[in-house]
Amino acid sequence: MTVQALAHAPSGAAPLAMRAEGLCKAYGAITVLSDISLDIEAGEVHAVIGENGAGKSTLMKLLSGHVAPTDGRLFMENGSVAFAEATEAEHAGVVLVHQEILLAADLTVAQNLFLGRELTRGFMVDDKTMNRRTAALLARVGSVARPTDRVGDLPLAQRQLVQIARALLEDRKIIILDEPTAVLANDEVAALLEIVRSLREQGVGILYISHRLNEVQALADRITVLRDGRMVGTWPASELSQRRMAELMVGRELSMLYPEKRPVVAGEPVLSVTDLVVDDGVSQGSFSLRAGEVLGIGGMIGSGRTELIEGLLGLRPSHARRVEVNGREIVHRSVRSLMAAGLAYLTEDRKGKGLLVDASLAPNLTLQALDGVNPGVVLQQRREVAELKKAVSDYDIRVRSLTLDAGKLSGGNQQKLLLAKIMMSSPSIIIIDEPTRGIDIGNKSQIYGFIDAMVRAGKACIIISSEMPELVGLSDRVLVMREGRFVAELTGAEINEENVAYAATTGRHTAAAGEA
Amino acid sequence: GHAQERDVKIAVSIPAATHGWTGGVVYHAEQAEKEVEAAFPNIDVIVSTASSASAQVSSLEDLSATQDLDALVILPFTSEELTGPVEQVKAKGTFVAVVDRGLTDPSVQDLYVAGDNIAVGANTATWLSEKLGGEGEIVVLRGIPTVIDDERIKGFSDVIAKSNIKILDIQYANWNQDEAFQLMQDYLAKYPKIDAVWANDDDMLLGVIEAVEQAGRSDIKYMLGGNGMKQVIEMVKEGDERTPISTPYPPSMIKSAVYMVAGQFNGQAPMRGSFLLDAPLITPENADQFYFPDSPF
Amino acid sequence: MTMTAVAPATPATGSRIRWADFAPFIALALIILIGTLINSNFASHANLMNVITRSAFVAIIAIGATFVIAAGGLDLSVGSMMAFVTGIMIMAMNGLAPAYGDWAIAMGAGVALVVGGLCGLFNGLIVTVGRIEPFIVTLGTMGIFRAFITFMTDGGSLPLDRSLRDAYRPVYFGSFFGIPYPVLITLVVVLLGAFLLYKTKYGRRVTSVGSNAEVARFSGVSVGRVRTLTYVIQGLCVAVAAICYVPRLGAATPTTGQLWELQVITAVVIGGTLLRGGKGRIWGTVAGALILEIIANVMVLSDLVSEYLVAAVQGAIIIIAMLAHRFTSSR
Amino acid sequence: MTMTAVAPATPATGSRIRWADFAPFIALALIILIGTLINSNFASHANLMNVITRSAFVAIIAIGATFVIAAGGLDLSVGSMMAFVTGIMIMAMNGLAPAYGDWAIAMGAGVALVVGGLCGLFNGLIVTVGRIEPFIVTLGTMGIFRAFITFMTDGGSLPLDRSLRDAYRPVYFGSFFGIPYPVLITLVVVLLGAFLLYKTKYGRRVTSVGSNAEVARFSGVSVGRVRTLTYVIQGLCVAVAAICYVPRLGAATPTTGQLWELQVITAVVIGGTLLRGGKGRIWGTVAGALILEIIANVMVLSDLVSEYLVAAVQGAIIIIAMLAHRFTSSR
Ligand SMILES: Nc1ncnc2c1ncn2[C@@H]1O[C@H](COP(=O)(O)OP(=O)(O)OP(=O)(O)O)[C@@H](O)[C@H]1O
Ligand SMILES: Nc1ncnc2c1ncn2[C@@H]1O[C@H](COP(=O)(O)OP(=O)(O)OP(=O)(O)O)[C@@H](O)[C@H]1O
Ligand SMILES: [Mg+2]
Ligand SMILES: [Mg+2]
Repeated sequence: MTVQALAHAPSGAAPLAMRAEGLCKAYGAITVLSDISLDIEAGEVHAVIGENGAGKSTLMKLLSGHVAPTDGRLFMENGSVAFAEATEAEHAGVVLVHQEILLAADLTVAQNLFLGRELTRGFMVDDKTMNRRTAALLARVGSVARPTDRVGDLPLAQRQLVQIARALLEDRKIIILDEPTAVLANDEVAALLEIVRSLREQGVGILYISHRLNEVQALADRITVLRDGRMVGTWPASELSQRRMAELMVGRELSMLYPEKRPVVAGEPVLSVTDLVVDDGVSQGSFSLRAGEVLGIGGMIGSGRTELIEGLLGLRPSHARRVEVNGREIVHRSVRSLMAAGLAYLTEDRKGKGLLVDASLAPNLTLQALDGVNPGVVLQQRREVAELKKAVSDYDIRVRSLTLDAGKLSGGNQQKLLLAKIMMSSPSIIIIDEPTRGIDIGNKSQIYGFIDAMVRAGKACIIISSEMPELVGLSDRVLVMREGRFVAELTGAEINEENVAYAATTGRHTAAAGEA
Repeated sequence: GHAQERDVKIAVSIPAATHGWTGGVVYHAEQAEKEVEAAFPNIDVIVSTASSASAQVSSLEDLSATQDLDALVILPFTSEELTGPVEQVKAKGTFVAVVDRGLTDPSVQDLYVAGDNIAVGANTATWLSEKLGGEGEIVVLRGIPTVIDDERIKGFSDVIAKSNIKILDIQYANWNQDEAFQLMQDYLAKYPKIDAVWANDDDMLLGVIEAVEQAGRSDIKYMLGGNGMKQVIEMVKEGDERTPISTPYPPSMIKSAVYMVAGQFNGQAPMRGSFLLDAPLITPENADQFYFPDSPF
Repeated sequence: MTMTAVAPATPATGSRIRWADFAPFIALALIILIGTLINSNFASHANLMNVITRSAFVAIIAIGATFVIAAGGLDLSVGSMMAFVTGIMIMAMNGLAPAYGDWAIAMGAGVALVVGGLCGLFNGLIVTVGRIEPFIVTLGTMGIFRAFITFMTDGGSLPLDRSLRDAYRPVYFGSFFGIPYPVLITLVVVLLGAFLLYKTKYGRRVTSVGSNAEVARFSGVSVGRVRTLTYVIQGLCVAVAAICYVPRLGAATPTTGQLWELQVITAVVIGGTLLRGGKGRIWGTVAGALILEIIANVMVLSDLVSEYLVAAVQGAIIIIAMLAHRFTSSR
Repeated sequence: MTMTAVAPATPATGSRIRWADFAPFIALALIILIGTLINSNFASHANLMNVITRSAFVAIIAIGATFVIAAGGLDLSVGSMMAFVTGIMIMAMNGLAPAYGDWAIAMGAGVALVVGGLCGLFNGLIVTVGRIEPFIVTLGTMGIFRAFITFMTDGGSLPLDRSLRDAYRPVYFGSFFGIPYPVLITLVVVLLGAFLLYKTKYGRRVTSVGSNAEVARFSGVSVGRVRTLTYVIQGLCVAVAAICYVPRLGAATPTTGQLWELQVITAVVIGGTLLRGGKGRIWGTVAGALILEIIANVMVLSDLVSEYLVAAVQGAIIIIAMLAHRFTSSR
């Protein structure tokens, strides 16, 4: 093999940190990526965008040695490299922050950060130093977690920040961030973007994947677009507007993102919750939801929104004075009784609580609505397949084989499968925690449209979202939570990002990410 | 494969070597196989061990389905459970020799070489009761809950019941040295005065002795076992004060049975009927006849 | 820059053939082949029938274990439970025999099913309501059931009333068109098991609970109820095995069913079910039970190893079989 | 816009005390208390020393098992392995005694450690390189080791040479400032184990592998090597237990160490280590071993139950202890 020196970037200034040539990846007969070539300069933010399932995560795994390419080559400054393992890539200075959380749940934050490269003094692990350095890194990424917290006890967002902190532990040449902001809210996002900028200044090459095109525009120097496993091209960021990015991703013109606001119709209350207390007051509140309404619940990460809803559904220990659904009191609150009453809940933790990653698509799709799809005792397998095909087309789930395990879908397609799953039981009230987490822009509008249509049909919807524009764009009414309590209710014209952010932080105005 | 000229097939079905005594049985069965096959070129002995009653039935089925058995020598796991299956083997015209535990239906047995577990218990009890003058407090260790154990305990306690001796405690130690050691330690902690211990089996006796020695208890006058294990017979021979006797329950009875069966396929007088091995006390005087230095047991 | 229109790929529906799924059957075929080579009598009708009939107990119990394991549980108590159920059944039959004659058999069998189901329910409730490791719970109940049967037999044995023997014998020794009843019963249990696990909603829930209990809970599956029921199914299977078992030996003893739990779990795992749950292979389990029984049979038929080493060879064969399976089906 | 004032929740600082971590010690204290109440002899120095000394074997082996289980494995072969190592060691000592006198003991102990380590390595390699369920692998080797010791003893017993007994006896029966040697040895093993698991890189990796093998692999941990080593540690612990064990009865028999594997795993689980891995509680394991031994001791000392039911009560106590633990420490 000839060792080729890495040529300098055409732009001249910065040296190339890495170059990929003709990368291909196939799983069996399924080709996921074909002929991808791109380069990363030192000190640039190179964004990679594309629809769900376009192959972004797979490409990142190839670049970081987590997965071996079926064809193609990688070059770094001293020639051709082939990473047999992720650790080899890390030694070469390339680290990937996964889209999915990959941490050992039983270990503490510090133990996770230093896993595989523990600091020692003599024979002993030097927990003191490791905890200290961890604390510093956590502060840097804006995490409130402590070094000695067990990772399994942390909320999703904190875990994501821990993952990012782990990538910053050592000096890197290239840091790959795969949808790092998907589970973060504005504050954390802003902090993260700052970190990325400062890394760029230090000459680190950054590959950045996000479906939030405003972030991409605010941050990226160059943008590579993937579609269906192929390169569409690479452009300087200054040449692309957000709309153009979206068009390149989707390959067609896009319609309006948010549906037009409906006239507010004050229907009958369909859900009313009085004095719900979750797990000794971690989270508590009373609220109600009317037919034909989209109720948004806003707040910072860790404000207790997820806990409140999971408590309501009896998924966490909780008690309530009274819960009524469609005018009938629910005496024994449980997922089952509430689902029977017409509620459906889409979790934010799709791998941990949403999908059976080891099972194929059909069992996942029908798990919740098993009784609806199969009226008798016996499974109607033909009907299940029919339902799956329908869901795949209705929700535009990009999957190359229907017998694939759900865990092998791309992140966004997992989210769509999950949405299809909870809709299987034709609920009259849906509660969605982070509805478009990891969903590409093209499909977002589709999901929004979908919610809109549902509500127009007289159903009701609660949306928990950390994405401000989404919350504001969709909601007819917004409740804001802070420290486990409702602190504000916004209606009509009050619903704007300023007010939500203000209520969520009490007086502390926060600049939303990527806003000009 | 076996030599073609071996046209007489004798199957030997015995329990697997799970503890000392059954270990002895397996040893003697294998010895018998070697010796008989060497002595009689026309006889093929097939030894098969089984770890449970149901496994023994399985191996009987296997043997009788695949081999044309002329004779079966069996030491049944339990009488009840093996009676039916052995009956089926006999129905094919196989000569049946039963060792140790008689079948529930004695008509199935052509030959019965019997150990007498009740006598093992009873004889020990008689001796002990005599030595203690019909008074005292003793503790007893049981084996694995099976018929053998049950019979020995019954033989022992029936005799003891006729005296003024009190059985302070009786617990299972599973014919296991270790468990016997631990159980004895606990007995010692529980009862400040014990006159004698009966361990029902020499394997367990060894554990008992170790525990008593460690505790340095001098109140215990006798520690008795049963089965005639090599090490214990050595002690008897040396005139041990606290273990002056044992009761033979020789695992070699399996060998005797194989020999008796082999004999009749070589023109010797047909052997039928019951041969009851009694359980005489092994004492320092007669210990030599029960001592087999090469036996593992 | 060109915009290429990419036709959306139509997803393939056909199910792929997974070699690993066939591994237990290939292993079974291989062991039968080896048996035939080692001893010409192995393949005789009588011998094969014996072996298959005999594997019925472990196979039937292992069907239940497949459910328990697929749902992420474990049951170490099956051997003792089988002894206990056998004991209760014999006592019931003996008690009923004077009044009801041969009907006592059917009534005793009914009692066995009820008791088996209740034993399973007990295990299941402690595991699910008490939220304790199934390993510990069933290790505990293993001791409990074993002690009960020891108590019931007074450390000796508990024989079936002679008057019932002749009427009951055919359940193990009889056959229907040449197929022994235990084999027929196993077949029924297997078909029911396969139907329940693969074709019903309950089966779907069992595997989903084993795959990820949290996801199942969030999807409205009553995880506790589904898990508890797997133990009840296990208990019922144990009872069916006990019903087939009694006519064979005609008695219950404190050693009845000893260490069967290990055989049962081995059969399930050899059959391709993962111990961590989420997947159950009913037919594989049956193959696993047959493999174990045939290995034991071949060991008896061949005179190759010292009696002391039979257990070693059996252990080694199982490991080698699993290794072969791993490296042929690799990935 | 309506704004409600909210009192800022005080964030909890400092690491929370987890009650569950203390559960095994509380249970231990409770059982000691009950023992004292039931029988006045229980608390006697002699009895307590006996019980503690006796629990040394299970405790030492269970320390090894804590590593194996924390790394997500399981070892069912420890009881048989212990018997096998004991056998080899006695043979080595007997062989060396004529030439080296009492030095043969030390040399035999060395042999035991090597053999134990190799047995563990064997288990470990089959599990990791062969990628087979540890349950099945060690069930297989359990049969293999047991058969070897049966073979070595010819089914009988393999006694230690008389000439070595006196020199070797103190290792079990002797004491140092009133503390029996086996207890001291256990203490050393426990301290080493705790150091290794909690204070070294290797220990960190053991728990990481048990918690999430995939993450560990991405982080550059050689999952296979770490796992294999846990089995080697297990083997070494078994050897240490064997070294303490031989002077007690001076012989190896086919029943040596029978069913210890279940006791060992129970001790580990009672001690708070999760069977699914990711966590190891060395001190809890020691408490677990003591609890088991004390329960057995109390059962004998008390006159409460029929001899037939002792096992039932033991099983029940373990389940009840776990239930109590569950409902006091809640989640
Ligand atoms: N660093 C932390 N350590 C421990 N507990 C935390 C931490 N951060 C948050 N929590 C707990 O998590 C609870 C809320 O988490 P939850 O996921 O319900 O919030 P959320 O508002 O839904 O945020 P998200 O946007 O992440 O879903 C808080 O009430 C707090 O008790
Ligand atoms: N192990 C696998 N086997 C088969 N197909 C796979 C496997 N892993 C990924 N795929 C497929 O590869 C395609 C690309 O997935 P990838 O995760 O790279 O998408 P992505 O661009 O990151 O999408 P998203 O925005 O939703 O995260 C998907 O169709 C997915 O189903
Ligand atoms: Mg992705
Ligand atoms: Mg949340």
